[in-house]
Amino acid sequence: MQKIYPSAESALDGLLFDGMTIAAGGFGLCGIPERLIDALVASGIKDLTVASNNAGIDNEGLGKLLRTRQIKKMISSYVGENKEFERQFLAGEIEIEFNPQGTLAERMRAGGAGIPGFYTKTGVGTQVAEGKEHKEFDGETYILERGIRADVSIIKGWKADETGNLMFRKTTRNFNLPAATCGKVCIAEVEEIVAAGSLDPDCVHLPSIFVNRLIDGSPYDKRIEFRTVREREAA
Amino acid sequence: MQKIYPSAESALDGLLFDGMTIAAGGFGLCGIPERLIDALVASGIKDLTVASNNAGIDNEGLGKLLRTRQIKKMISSYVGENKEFERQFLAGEIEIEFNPQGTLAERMRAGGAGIPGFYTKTGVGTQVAEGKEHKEFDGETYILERGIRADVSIIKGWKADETGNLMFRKTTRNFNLPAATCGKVCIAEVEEIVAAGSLDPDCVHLPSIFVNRLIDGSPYDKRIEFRTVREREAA
Amino acid sequence: MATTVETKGWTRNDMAARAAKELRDGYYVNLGIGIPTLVANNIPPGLTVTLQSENGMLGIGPFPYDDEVDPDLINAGKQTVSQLPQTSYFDSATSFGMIRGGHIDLAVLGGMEVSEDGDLANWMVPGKMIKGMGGAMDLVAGVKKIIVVMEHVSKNGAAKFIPECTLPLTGKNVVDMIITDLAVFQRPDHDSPFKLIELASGVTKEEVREKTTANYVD
Amino acid sequence: MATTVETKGWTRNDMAARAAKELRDGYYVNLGIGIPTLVANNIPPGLTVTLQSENGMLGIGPFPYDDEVDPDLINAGKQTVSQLPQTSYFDSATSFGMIRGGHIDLAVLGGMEVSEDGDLANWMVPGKMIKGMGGAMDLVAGVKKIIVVMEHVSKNGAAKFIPECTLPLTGKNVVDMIITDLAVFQRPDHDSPFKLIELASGVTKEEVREKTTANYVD
Repeated sequence: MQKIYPSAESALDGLLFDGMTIAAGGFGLCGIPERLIDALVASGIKDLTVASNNAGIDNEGLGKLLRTRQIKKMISSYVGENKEFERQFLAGEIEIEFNPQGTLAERMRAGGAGIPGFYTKTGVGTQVAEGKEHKEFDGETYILERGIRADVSIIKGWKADETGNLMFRKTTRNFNLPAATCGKVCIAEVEEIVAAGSLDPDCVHLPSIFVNRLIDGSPYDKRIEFRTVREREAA
Repeated sequence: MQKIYPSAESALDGLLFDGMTIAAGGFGLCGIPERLIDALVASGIKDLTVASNNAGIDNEGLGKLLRTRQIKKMISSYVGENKEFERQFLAGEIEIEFNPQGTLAERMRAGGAGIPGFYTKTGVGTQVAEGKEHKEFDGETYILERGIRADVSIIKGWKADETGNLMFRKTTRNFNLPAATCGKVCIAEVEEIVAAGSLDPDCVHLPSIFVNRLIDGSPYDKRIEFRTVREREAA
Repeated sequence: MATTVETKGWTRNDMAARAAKELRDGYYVNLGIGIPTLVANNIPPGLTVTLQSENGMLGIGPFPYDDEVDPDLINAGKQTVSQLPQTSYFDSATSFGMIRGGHIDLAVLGGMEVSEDGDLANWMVPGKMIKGMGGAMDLVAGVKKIIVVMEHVSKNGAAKFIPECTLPLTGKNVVDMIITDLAVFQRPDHDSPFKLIELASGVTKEEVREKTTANYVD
Repeated sequence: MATTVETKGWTRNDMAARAAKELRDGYYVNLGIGIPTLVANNIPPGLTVTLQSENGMLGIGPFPYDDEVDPDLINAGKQTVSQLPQTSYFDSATSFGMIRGGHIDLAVLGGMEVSEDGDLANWMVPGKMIKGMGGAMDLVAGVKKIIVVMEHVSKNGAAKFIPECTLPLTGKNVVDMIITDLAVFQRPDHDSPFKLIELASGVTKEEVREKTTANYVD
């Protein structure tokens, strides 16, 4: 059983269709599956529904798929810093379903864990609650949110072994882990593929069962959205 | 803010009351919080409701709290291999709420994550579903299960740093992680307390926010329920 | 274990070997206690099959050598096991997320009764001490394909593949395949009846029919 | 920043410093973007306070030195940050489990409007481009104590602590304390009215009353 594919294009082979739903990992530009996004752009697939916390920025990340108008609908918590999205949104060319960030993460995890719905206090009394089932538990009101299942998940990891066990680095774990679990097929791009047994089995973040296809996407030229630094104190 | 306590007794100080609910980690005898169970026995507290996958075996693990009749009710998935439990159960001296193992784990995680209820297919059409709300999602029937919140969680870890970041070893992670999150106060016993910065921040299983009190319970003489081995092939 | 010429039907290991024929390359599999455990010894050569243990492990290795026994490393049957290069560990909530979420390809479980509609009873007998269902209800609800391996009749000779279960259910309409010491029954989906697709050595269709009260297709 | 003698009321940093007085030893805290971020520079000495970033980090360190910037290490505002000895990383579902589950002791957030019943509006203005609520709704729903730090009046001079919010809500009945450039309001629980508990330097009760349309207790 070979999970390793030679390229992002080959890893997407046979999985794409117009109108499909894709769950994408990443937070801002941190830990986004760049190679797979580029391959989706090249594939020409259209009318995508994309569940992703953000929508990239102009010409970076999912911003590339926005520019080519391949996305019909976004399910996101925050889409700022994106002029092209703003233009399409104000022109009524794209649909957006805003989810509170934690609700979106939990919806992905739930979808991956066979939970079609869960109750949360988040959003009660706000626009987010409109049209949703309300229910009382122990005297408090909660709303029902649905699990998300995607046709394909695209994620970015740090290292994976050849069987698909995967680790993330620092804050890149973000939505990559829940997104990975909610796809019928999950494709992971990583910076390095190592031999089975090279990762500490106690430190695997995403067990191999959740990774169906794997590519080495290196080298990466990682972008930073807001580069903030401090001065070194004078010696 | 000092999380480290000198003993299991001191770590339980001020938290105990008759009739309280305790969530306990461990699977069988693997990764059970032995020191804290011993301290609960010594405390004399009674009428406990204990959420734990198993009930220990005779004179080991929660079996000790059963022997002293301090437990009023167990919420468990499997209570075999325990003669004293069987005796109390058949005599009507103890109550048991059987939960499917995955439902129990998810109920703990949900309780810890602010989710008062979730839907699952597990148990639909069985005794487990009786009296529970049924709901259809996309043509399939699911039942509503409730999150569990405990007054105190007791768990067993491998290493923790002095701020409470904690790692488990191999299959001891089991119910210890979800149980830790669902307690109003979580007490962890570990085999070693190390300096902050000693654990790889990418490999922390239980972030310090979930660990309120910490003890070094070493040395441990770990028990095995079923010792199964194979023969070495002749050279 | 080889069957002797006199033996009619399959041994426990034969049944496990038959179940192992359902494995496919790349499968993630959960094996129950008893006969299902023997499936691990019968994985066809050349197939990569990863065994899941619902307490929180993927990639279960064989029992350890005597000097390598580790109390921190057990399977869902609480037996000591060993680790493989592809092993990973996780918590029980994540483990049952895999199971409930449909990520496990196949589970092989024991059974007390299976109904013709695919209901399974394998966790309790009223009047006897109830030990609990463990992870069985989660497995039958979530795993893509469920194979039940059981003796064709009980010790008293009563049929176990029956019109309707008499014991409390583990799951309703969940079984895809039944492997007994006499035969194999299968159905393509949960709306179809079971079909007798294979007979154990020396067993006739008539004998299976006689020892089965469930309706099925020949 | 020191206030000059002419300045009436608090600077942005004064407001952050006032919020920092609410920190207690051992607190886990989430700080919003803008003035709340400045709270990190005002943590009273001797207190151990751990900052959470909702994208998946506990123990946020200061901005990195120029040669230590790491694109894989950012806060919820997408700014590069650094790691501390007590740092741990996790995924976003776990992160919001902490938040929703009530494990965070305190969140300090910005606000556009707060109602006298503790409703908060801080995520959208109808007619303007909507960027999204990010994690704000989760924070106000789950964190034990919510402090809103905002200017007392808008640029047009309109009150922001008002009887009822006019903007779409972030959360209903969620705010515990309001810190403005003029005053501090607090309530002991979500059934009680807010009480004016502190005035900024040079500010009178009358001025606060004049610039506030919400009902509160003096």
